[in-house]
Amino acid sequence: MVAQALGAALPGVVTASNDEWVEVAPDRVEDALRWLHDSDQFDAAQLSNLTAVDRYDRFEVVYHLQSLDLNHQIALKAIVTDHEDPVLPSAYPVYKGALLQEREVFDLMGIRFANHPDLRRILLWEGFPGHPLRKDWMGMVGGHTSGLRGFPFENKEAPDRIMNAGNLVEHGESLSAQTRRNVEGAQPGQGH
Amino acid sequence: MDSTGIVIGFWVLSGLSVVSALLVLLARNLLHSLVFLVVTFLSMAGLFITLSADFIAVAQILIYAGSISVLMVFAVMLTPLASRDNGNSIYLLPGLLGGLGIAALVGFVAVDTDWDERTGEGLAATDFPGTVNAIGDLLLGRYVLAFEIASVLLLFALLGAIVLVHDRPRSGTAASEGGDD
Amino acid sequence: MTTSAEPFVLNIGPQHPSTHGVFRLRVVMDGEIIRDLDMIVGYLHRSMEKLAEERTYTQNIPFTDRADYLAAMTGNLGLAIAVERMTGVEAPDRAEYLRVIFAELQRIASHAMANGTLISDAGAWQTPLLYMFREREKILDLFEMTCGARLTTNYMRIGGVSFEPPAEFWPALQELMDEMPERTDEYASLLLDNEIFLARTRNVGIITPEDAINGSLSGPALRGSGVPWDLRKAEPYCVYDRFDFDVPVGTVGDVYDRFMVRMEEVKQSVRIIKQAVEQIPPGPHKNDIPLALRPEPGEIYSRVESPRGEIGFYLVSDGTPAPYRFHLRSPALINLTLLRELGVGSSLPDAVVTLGSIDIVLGEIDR
Amino acid sequence: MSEQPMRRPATPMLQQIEDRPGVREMLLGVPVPFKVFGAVFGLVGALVMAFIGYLVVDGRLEGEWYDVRDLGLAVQSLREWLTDQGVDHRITWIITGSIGGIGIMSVLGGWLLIGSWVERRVLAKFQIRMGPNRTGPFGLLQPIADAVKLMSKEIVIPFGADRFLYYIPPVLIFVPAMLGWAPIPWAPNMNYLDIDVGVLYVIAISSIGVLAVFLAGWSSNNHYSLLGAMRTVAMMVSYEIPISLALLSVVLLTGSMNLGEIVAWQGHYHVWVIFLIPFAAFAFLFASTAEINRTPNDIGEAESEIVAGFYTEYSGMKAGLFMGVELGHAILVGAVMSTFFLGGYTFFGLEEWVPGYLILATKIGAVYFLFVWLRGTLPRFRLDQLMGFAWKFLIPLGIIQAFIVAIEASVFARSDAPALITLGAFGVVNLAITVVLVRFWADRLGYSPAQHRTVPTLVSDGTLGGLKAAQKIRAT
Repeated sequence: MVAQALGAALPGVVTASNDEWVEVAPDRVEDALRWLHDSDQFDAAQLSNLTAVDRYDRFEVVYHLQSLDLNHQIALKAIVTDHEDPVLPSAYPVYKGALLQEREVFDLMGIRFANHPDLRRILLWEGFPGHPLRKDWMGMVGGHTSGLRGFPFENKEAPDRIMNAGNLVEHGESLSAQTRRNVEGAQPGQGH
Repeated sequence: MDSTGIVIGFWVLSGLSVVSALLVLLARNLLHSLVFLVVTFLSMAGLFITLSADFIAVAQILIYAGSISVLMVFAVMLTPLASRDNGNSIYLLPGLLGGLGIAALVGFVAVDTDWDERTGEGLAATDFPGTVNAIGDLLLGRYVLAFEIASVLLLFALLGAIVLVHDRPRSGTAASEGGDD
Repeated sequence: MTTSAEPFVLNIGPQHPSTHGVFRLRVVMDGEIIRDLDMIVGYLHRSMEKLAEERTYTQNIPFTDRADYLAAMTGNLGLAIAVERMTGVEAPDRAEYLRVIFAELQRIASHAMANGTLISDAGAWQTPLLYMFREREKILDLFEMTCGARLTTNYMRIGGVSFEPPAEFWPALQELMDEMPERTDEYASLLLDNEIFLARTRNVGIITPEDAINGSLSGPALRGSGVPWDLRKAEPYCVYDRFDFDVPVGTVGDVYDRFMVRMEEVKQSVRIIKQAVEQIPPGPHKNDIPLALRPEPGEIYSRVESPRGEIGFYLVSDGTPAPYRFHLRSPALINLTLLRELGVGSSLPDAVVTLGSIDIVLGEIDR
Repeated sequence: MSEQPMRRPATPMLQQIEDRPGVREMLLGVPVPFKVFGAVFGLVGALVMAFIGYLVVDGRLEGEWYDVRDLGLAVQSLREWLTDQGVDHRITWIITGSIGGIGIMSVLGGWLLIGSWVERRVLAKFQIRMGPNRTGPFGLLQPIADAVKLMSKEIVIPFGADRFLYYIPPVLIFVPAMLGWAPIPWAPNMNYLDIDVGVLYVIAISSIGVLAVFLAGWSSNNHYSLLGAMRTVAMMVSYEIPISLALLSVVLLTGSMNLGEIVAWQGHYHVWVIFLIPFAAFAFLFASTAEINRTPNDIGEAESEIVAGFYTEYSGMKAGLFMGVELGHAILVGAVMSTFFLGGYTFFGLEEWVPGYLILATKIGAVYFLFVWLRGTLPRFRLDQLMGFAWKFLIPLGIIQAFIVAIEASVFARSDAPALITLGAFGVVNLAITVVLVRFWADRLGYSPAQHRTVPTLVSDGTLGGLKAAQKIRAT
């Protein structure tokens, strides 16, 4: 619905969409945000969250907008294909709330936001090498990349092992069972 | 001036006041000068005490050491680069001449005054139980006109100061304006 | 008076009594007036979001303790709910009630801390802070009874909570809830009629509702400006829709309003807890969930109302046991968006009080 | 389920505190020799007290050198005895002067030690915590331990500090705190510096402290220090005027600038000045909290804003001196306040029986307790609020009050009516005028308490939302 309305109002802005999010053209992010912010139908008054995801070859910058009066959320995505020097228009002219969030994304992901009034590093110090939330940041020895492929000590033969039953206490009794026994009479309603 | 203690006190205090007054001139740092100035004021107050002029002594501490020096502190604080050299001021020569002139005046008055306790006017009359009563009587009796004129002058000075700083538009929020300007 | 040749730069922090942690304000002063203000954070940055990419979802729960260390329960809850929504795991009914009880207890504790330090910032020599700490101490005792930790509770789990509260928990909770109205009235009588406190907080640090919404503020900072927005009402998680409670909003948006909103929220939290204790059903406190928790590839943005505002988790899964991207939307950081606008032009004591009223937690700002 | 509700789990520390013996147990646990000694000591002491009481009742102590109610008599007798022995009068003067000086200084030192313990304990009671209770019985040795710790700490001199000026303030700031005690009368003859300009002396001495504060702030090469010094100096200069006006009222009424005579006046008419001129007493108390940097006016060292103000950069015993002098100032203000407004060493005739210096010490303790109470209770004002309060409120009302008191003093000097009636009428009139003036002035300054208090609006499910909902709530 958002995608249709947005596409109708601003032709060429929406590049893809599904039930969860709308993907907008990166150079027209500000237009899209402004239209959503000003429209009575969507009333995206607040930029709830702004962050970015590194997809190795591209960056997805995610905007979660919300309308407080209408109580709904809109997720917008802008995909920046230049992985070396990603640039995107800033959301600050529309949402003041982007001020620190864009600084954070710049700091940790290295995406530059044009027109941002004060684009400096925020969490790390000036001169920090690279942008640590990028997946290729400081490539590790042995070709290790970030992420976890499998569980440590995972038993592939018995995949239905239960997570919470494993906490064994001294006497070989599972802790949850022990607590359950301890509090048998103490269920509220009858406990006090 | 017959007591040895008083004489010793007089010489110590006068030496202190002369030395610190010289240090006011010679100190390279404006703040140091100020500190020595306060020492001068305090030793002057001590000199007054040796003369049994307790009111003048306390007034000296109150007004000069306590208030005038704070005024100067504010002046220094509002001066950029307060710790700069104060030796090469353009007022060096006029200041020197003015100081010499005042010294000459004081010397002339000192020489010209009849210091004899028996013939000096007003001095013999009091037995130095304290000078407050005498000063009070004189201020509100014989010199009441001068006293009142001085009070009115000071009141006008106060009002003038208030008028000068009042209603000056400031760029900041007037609500949270500090009082130290 | 344009006498100062060089700017008078004051570094407030990183070690300073009223920055509530390693927060640094670099202000340019003109007498008592702040002419420019820059905030410098990151002294506590631990790169949580990067570390989280190497850990399973369950292993990431302790990070949320360390983010907002004054409200660990709501941080835990936010992540647990996010992962549950992502994987379709459900928590048993009793666990949802326990979650509500503990989240609201945490809210009381956190608001006590926030308001106490705010009054300390206003210059009361720690007395109100220590009075506020009475209740906080008892709440932390309750936490300790239940999960063994006081600050970094690590209590909420995916599919439930980690421990059932012990037998002595319920009478202690009941006792605390019974004395809370008396205590809040005591604070009201101690503080709210104090002329000095009123003079220091009324019409100081005013945030208009327009600015508050546009600046992405949330929590008491937003409600203090008069915007009636609370995620517990707007999109009820856990079982908040089963309770009867109100959302307090301020009128002017000044420091005093934010303070009062927190005071009132404490009362509402007590209301919620009382109802929850009455309604809580017997049953298991957690569901058994598979150890190998591998969410389907996809993403979710899930948020809950922490004492500081909207704490959100943006999780991206690629089908592996660890999140591909883990983002914590930090309300404390984003509430600072308007700090420069509020601070410039105000006097130093006002700025300190304003900062205190925003209620920052450096662990969450820096992550 | 346990039968009785469990107590909250005690930490080892709490358990240890709970297990500590109470006063009764501690007394019972004292070894027998000490018990015997204590009993004998107490018995002898009681007998001595009874004997002194008998002497007082009998009137035999009147004017004798062993009159314990007035230690000044003993010193006077010593001087006379020495003169009779043919000792040079300068040596006599030095000996008797040293006795008084050492006496005052040791009293001050004792006050400093006990006062810091009292402050911490009382504050702890206000703040529902324990306070120092580890060093010695009830933590009484804590101040000594603190002093030893401070003395053993390194003294750091900040880079770029003006060394010459940096060393002066901790010493200089002690000067007024010590000298200020000289003119305080402890009993009719216990008056170390019996001068006619006592009031001026007190004001003059207190104005020296400004300089020390300023030098400390300036020489530290720290912006916090400088800011604190500027604030303190600005405030001290402003609040000296209300203090002077308040003391002027007292001087006008009692007709003397001699502190001994002011107290004697209050003792003679059996009335305290605070009952006659309540506004002056309030103005003095408030202004002196500003003058000595105590809550609610401690903006010069506001720890939530400028860390420790003018002595931020001082460490070790230098900082300790500043902290000690803060306490010393509080006690000195208590003494001055007691002397001017609370009848000094008199207590409606009780001074005939109890030594006057004990009465004065009690009053000082009471005023000091008031300071601690304020510190434990009140937040801090802002600089502009304080300045406004001094210049717009205290000073104009102080001038008006001084005028009224001047008229009353001349009426009092000329009237033949009994002093009790005249003074009672003055007290009532002054109180009424104060109340009316304060209300009127507060209204003129735009103060009205009603517009202050607001409570949050409670919103239930229906009106949640954003800006529109906010506007709707505001409209209602």
